[in-house]
Amino acid sequence: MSEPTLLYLDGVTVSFDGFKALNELSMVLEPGEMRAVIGPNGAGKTTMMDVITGKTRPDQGRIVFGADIDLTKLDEPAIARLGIGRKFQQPTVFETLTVRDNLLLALAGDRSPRFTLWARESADEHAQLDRLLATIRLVQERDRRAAELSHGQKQWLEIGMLLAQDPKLLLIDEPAAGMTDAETAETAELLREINRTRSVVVIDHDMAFVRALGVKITVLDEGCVLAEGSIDAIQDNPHVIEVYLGR
Amino acid sequence: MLSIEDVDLYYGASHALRGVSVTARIGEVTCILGRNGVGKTSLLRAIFGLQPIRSGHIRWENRELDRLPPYQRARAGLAMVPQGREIFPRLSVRENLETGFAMLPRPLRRLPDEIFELFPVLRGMLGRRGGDLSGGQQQQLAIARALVTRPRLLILDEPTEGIQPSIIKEIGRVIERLAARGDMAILLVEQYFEFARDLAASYFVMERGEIVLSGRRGDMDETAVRAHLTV
Amino acid sequence: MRLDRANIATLSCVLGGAAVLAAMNLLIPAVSPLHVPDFVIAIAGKYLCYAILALAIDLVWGYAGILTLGHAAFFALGGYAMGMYLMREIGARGVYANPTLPDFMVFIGWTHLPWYWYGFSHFWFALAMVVVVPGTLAFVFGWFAFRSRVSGVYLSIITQALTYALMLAFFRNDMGFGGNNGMTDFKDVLGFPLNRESTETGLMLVTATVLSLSFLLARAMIHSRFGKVLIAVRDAEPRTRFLGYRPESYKLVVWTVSAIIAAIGGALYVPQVGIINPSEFAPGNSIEAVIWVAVGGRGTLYGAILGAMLVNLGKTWLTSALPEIWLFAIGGLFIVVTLFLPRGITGLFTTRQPPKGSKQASAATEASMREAAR
Amino acid sequence: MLWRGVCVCRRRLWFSMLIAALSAAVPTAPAHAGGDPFAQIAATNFDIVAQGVQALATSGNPRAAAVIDALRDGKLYAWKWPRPDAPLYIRSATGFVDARSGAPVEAPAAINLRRVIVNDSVRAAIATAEGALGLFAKDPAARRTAAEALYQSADPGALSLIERALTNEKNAGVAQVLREAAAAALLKSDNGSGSTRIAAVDELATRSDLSARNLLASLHSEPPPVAAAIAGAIHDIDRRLKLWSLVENLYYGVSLGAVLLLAASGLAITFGVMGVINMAHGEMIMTGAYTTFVVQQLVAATMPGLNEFGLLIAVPAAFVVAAGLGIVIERCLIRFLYGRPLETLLATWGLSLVLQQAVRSIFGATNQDVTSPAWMSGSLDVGGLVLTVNRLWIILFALLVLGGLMATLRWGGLGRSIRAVMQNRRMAAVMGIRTPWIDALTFGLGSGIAGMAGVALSQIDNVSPNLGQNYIVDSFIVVVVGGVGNLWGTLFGAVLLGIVDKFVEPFEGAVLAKIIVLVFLILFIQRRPQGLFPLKGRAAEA
Repeated sequence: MSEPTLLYLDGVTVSFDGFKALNELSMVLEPGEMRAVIGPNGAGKTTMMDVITGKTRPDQGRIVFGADIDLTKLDEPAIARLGIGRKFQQPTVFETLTVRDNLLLALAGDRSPRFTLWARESADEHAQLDRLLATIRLVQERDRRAAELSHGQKQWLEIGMLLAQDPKLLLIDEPAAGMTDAETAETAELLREINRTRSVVVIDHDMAFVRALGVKITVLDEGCVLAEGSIDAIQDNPHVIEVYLGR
Repeated sequence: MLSIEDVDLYYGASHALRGVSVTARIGEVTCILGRNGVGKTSLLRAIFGLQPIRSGHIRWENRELDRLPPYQRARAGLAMVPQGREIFPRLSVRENLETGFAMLPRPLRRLPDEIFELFPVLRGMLGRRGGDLSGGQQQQLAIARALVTRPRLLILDEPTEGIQPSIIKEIGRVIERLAARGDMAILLVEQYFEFARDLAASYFVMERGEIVLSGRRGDMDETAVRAHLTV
Repeated sequence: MRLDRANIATLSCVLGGAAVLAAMNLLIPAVSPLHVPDFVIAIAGKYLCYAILALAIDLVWGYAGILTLGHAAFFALGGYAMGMYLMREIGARGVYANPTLPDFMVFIGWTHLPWYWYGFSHFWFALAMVVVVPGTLAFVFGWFAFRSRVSGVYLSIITQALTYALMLAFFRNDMGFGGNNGMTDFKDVLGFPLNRESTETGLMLVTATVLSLSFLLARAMIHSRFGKVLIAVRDAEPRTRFLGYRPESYKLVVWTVSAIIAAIGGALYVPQVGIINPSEFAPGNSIEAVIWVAVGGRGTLYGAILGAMLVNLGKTWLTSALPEIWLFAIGGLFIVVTLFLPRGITGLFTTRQPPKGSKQASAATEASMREAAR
Repeated sequence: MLWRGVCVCRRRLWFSMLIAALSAAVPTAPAHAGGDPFAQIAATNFDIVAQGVQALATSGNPRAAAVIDALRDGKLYAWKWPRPDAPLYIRSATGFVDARSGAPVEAPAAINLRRVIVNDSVRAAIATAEGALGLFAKDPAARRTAAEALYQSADPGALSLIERALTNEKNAGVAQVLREAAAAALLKSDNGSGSTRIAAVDELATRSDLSARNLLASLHSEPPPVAAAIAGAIHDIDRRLKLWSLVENLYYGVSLGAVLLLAASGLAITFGVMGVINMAHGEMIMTGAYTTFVVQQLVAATMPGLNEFGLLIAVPAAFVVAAGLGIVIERCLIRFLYGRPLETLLATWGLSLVLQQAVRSIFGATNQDVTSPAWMSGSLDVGGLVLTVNRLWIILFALLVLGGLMATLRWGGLGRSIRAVMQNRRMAAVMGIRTPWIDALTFGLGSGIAGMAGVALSQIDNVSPNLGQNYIVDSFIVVVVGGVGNLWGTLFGAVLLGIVDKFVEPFEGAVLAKIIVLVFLILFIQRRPQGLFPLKGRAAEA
């Protein structure tokens, strides 16, 4: 590594009873970069997210975050506290809490019961929440219960929760799935906005959406990197075309 | 024939199918093309009643399927070769085939010889556990398993996914033969363009839960279709 | 807003009701039709204790999603701690007139007090034990269970195993807790004769106060940020992990607090019913207490209190009127509530939560969505 | 166990009486009429009569038994006034027979006869005599019991008698016991050379049971060589005893395991395969037990000839009843709760209460007595341990049930469909399998198995409304420990738990054993939390 990298996957392998979901996957993410990851079914995109966030332990390989933190040694909460936020494929927000409380819980800060039992909402937190609500376009819905939001709004709320964690790196899984065209466009806009301050990794199938992001693309296939580059480069890459069109 | 009219389907709040209409005729292959996550599989789930539809109609041989549970749709003559095969891993190959017996009247509860003509390999491995077969063999088993129920509508969901070319060709031949028999409508869902093009009598292309292109094989605009399949 | 009104209503019902009953018992002469007879006071006191237990259960089940089938164990442990004090209070007035040894020990031929009975002659010590013993047990148990991520039914089953084991243990005479007869024939508490009606009324009032306080405590917890995290854990535990919370420690805290509340309820229960024996550990009791909460409506706190009151009123009435019907009734209640009243009685009037059913449904669709996305 | 002990004591008692009487008798043997015992009995002096009885008993005379019985029953007649030949007659149903020969004689004039009457001393003599006769009885079994009792009493006074019995004992088995009895008696007495005593010690060593050990242990102040022999004997007796008790514990463990297996097999289907938490499982067992009761009543009422086989008829009946009940429950209750284990748990618990109360209202709260047929009662002695026959049957039955269950799942359409549904419910539906119906049948199968378990348990447990509750917890433990959805695991878990339980019990007592097992379960689940519960599909976490 000549220059400092934010995230470095080094020959990561994960196998579920014989079948290799990730096969010697290596990838480098620069600080402040936004990366789109695409690939056919079972290419290992979601598994990649799982190993980075500590949900799954890799069989081999290292995952280095920042200078020298090996993520494979840590569990989910520890990794989350390092500043890696994850957004799931299906939006998982806390349905019975209000939009505002959802964000409040996500706000960076002490996570221990000792603290939360006595915690009072500080003016600073108050301000942060208002800012977030504005960012994710949910000011009106602030006091509605998350269950009542539309699908797209839930996706945004979840992104907002990631931002509230003030992470260095966001991992976002299929944000545009099941959204209307309008919502999709807005989501792309939102992500670019976010990317101004943080690094982002996005998984999605929707090429219109990926194109709208206009960032470097990594194509996964059968658990390892098939191609990397700008969208046009990817589209002319014979391997990619083969993977997508024929076998 | 199968006619799907203006079907909408949601997962929770997310809108997966938007007013989709498709028809498939007996004796020919109808092909549904599209990239990952555009709603192809959702459509098949809707046809088989694995996912409830919000609005629209699904008719098969002038019969409303909308309210029927999956197993009754199977009894109405539908059969599916699902994506990823979904072989019963801890059942033997024979048992996998015999699961089809449940819906058959006693006299029909035997494995049609046709199966072994189409897939000679299976005869040799009737005793092995479904889970131990290779991907290609599993795919063949899945098709054979569907044929045990003597279907009149056969639905195949990406039968070529993750399969080596030789077997893909074989599967192609099988689909042709079945179509040629003339007593069966075949609905083929594919991303693999060449494979689909060679088989399809008519085609539908999906994008973001909608049908964006459709037509008969003759008037297919290849470049347009490809555009929807490539990245 | 409505929630708050409901809570104020609950408090005023509990405290006011108790006060009125007490007044009508003490101040109105027995001849007058308005006089409340002692047995009503006794029953009311009993119900209030049950309500405390129900409250404790709702705290863990309603807000942390931990279905406990062993909370009566903590209730009974608290009861035993109090019972030990009351036994010592008897002193030489027992049948065998032994100044230090309780009758049952003399009876099984013990000559001196086992060490773990020391100190129970002091009320304050007994009180401390009421909190410490069940609290510690709950903490240790929970620490193991939650850390190894045992949850759902399996947690329920081992909580049941826990109380079952305790029951068997307390049935043994050589445990030194009176074997299957337990402890009884108490004389007085802090010098007040238990058989005097003023004492009964006093205890009832104390119980009402304790119930109100634990209600406020529980409510404070739920409405703190801690409570929000707890609800988050209940609704989507993995998600809270990715937010950097440790669900196990949150569960552990609420579990222990809940156990202590239950134990205090048990401690108040014993002097009022005048006996404590191992049958209080019976798994059936714990599960019955769960159904009180279910009937009232889980996750509302006041629903738990309401449920405990209603079900036990029904029980008292039925078991006297047509005894053999009671088990049919309670059994049927389990079924009806789980099938048709997932949110209990209070659920009929409030529109706070989506019914459990639909929560399941959405969970189901999320599951199928995961498949679809594959 | 208890009653056997009691018997032993009783025998000991009257045998020492016998010995006393005999040793009293022997010296004064020929006191009257040339020592002809018959003449003595014909005498009018009660003491002489008593001596006659004893003499006759030990004489080995074939007529002894007949005469003494006649005397006891007051059927023995003598001549009213003295006659040298002192005739004795036994009155039979038809007429009179000569006591000495047993040959019929024509009735003497009633005026000449007097009935030989007895007093207490004579009665005692008769009692003891009958005992002694045992040693000389025709039936080897009778001789054996007599000898065994003599061994137990180990009374030096009996030595001479035992010697006499030994000389004309043909049966090897009885002779062996007699030798042991002799050895015991000898060791108890102070006479006998060192070598003979050592021989006696070895004799007892070969017998090597607890009584032998106690007897040897009770010997003190023996000459060194004998003492050494005794020490050695005691040592290897102890070793054998330990071995036997080990084997015994194993057997008890296995038979308890069989019971647990029966109770758990049904749960292995409903909980293990379907992932339904059925707290009413115990009540399914209870249903089976009550079905057994009803069937037996019906059989007794309608075709008493089949009483012996009522149980066999009950097995299918119990299966059908419980299975039917199970299917109804699944259709009306469980199916609405799939994927909601906590609710299922509560609802089925409520159901169990209802079922118990229903049975209580119909049959009453008291235990119903289910009779066990002759072919299931009794016990076999194998080496040092006693196997009760009904336990053996239960072990066999449990294995049969498990085998049958496995066969059902392995072969045949239903089993295939069940496995298909459990492995991939959606795909099974696509193949046209009526998944809801399969759910009902699977649940019915599990319940039916529980019902059959009830038949077996009715043989060893009280048939009461609470029968089931005693098994529900254990059943869950077994399924959990064995690993969900794996019948071999269930078998393993059941036997393991049974054996653990039985090995802890002797040291800690039944209750503590149960507690230990429960604690073991708690730790077990926590060591291997979700890993043990790979619940498929719908039985997901709540």
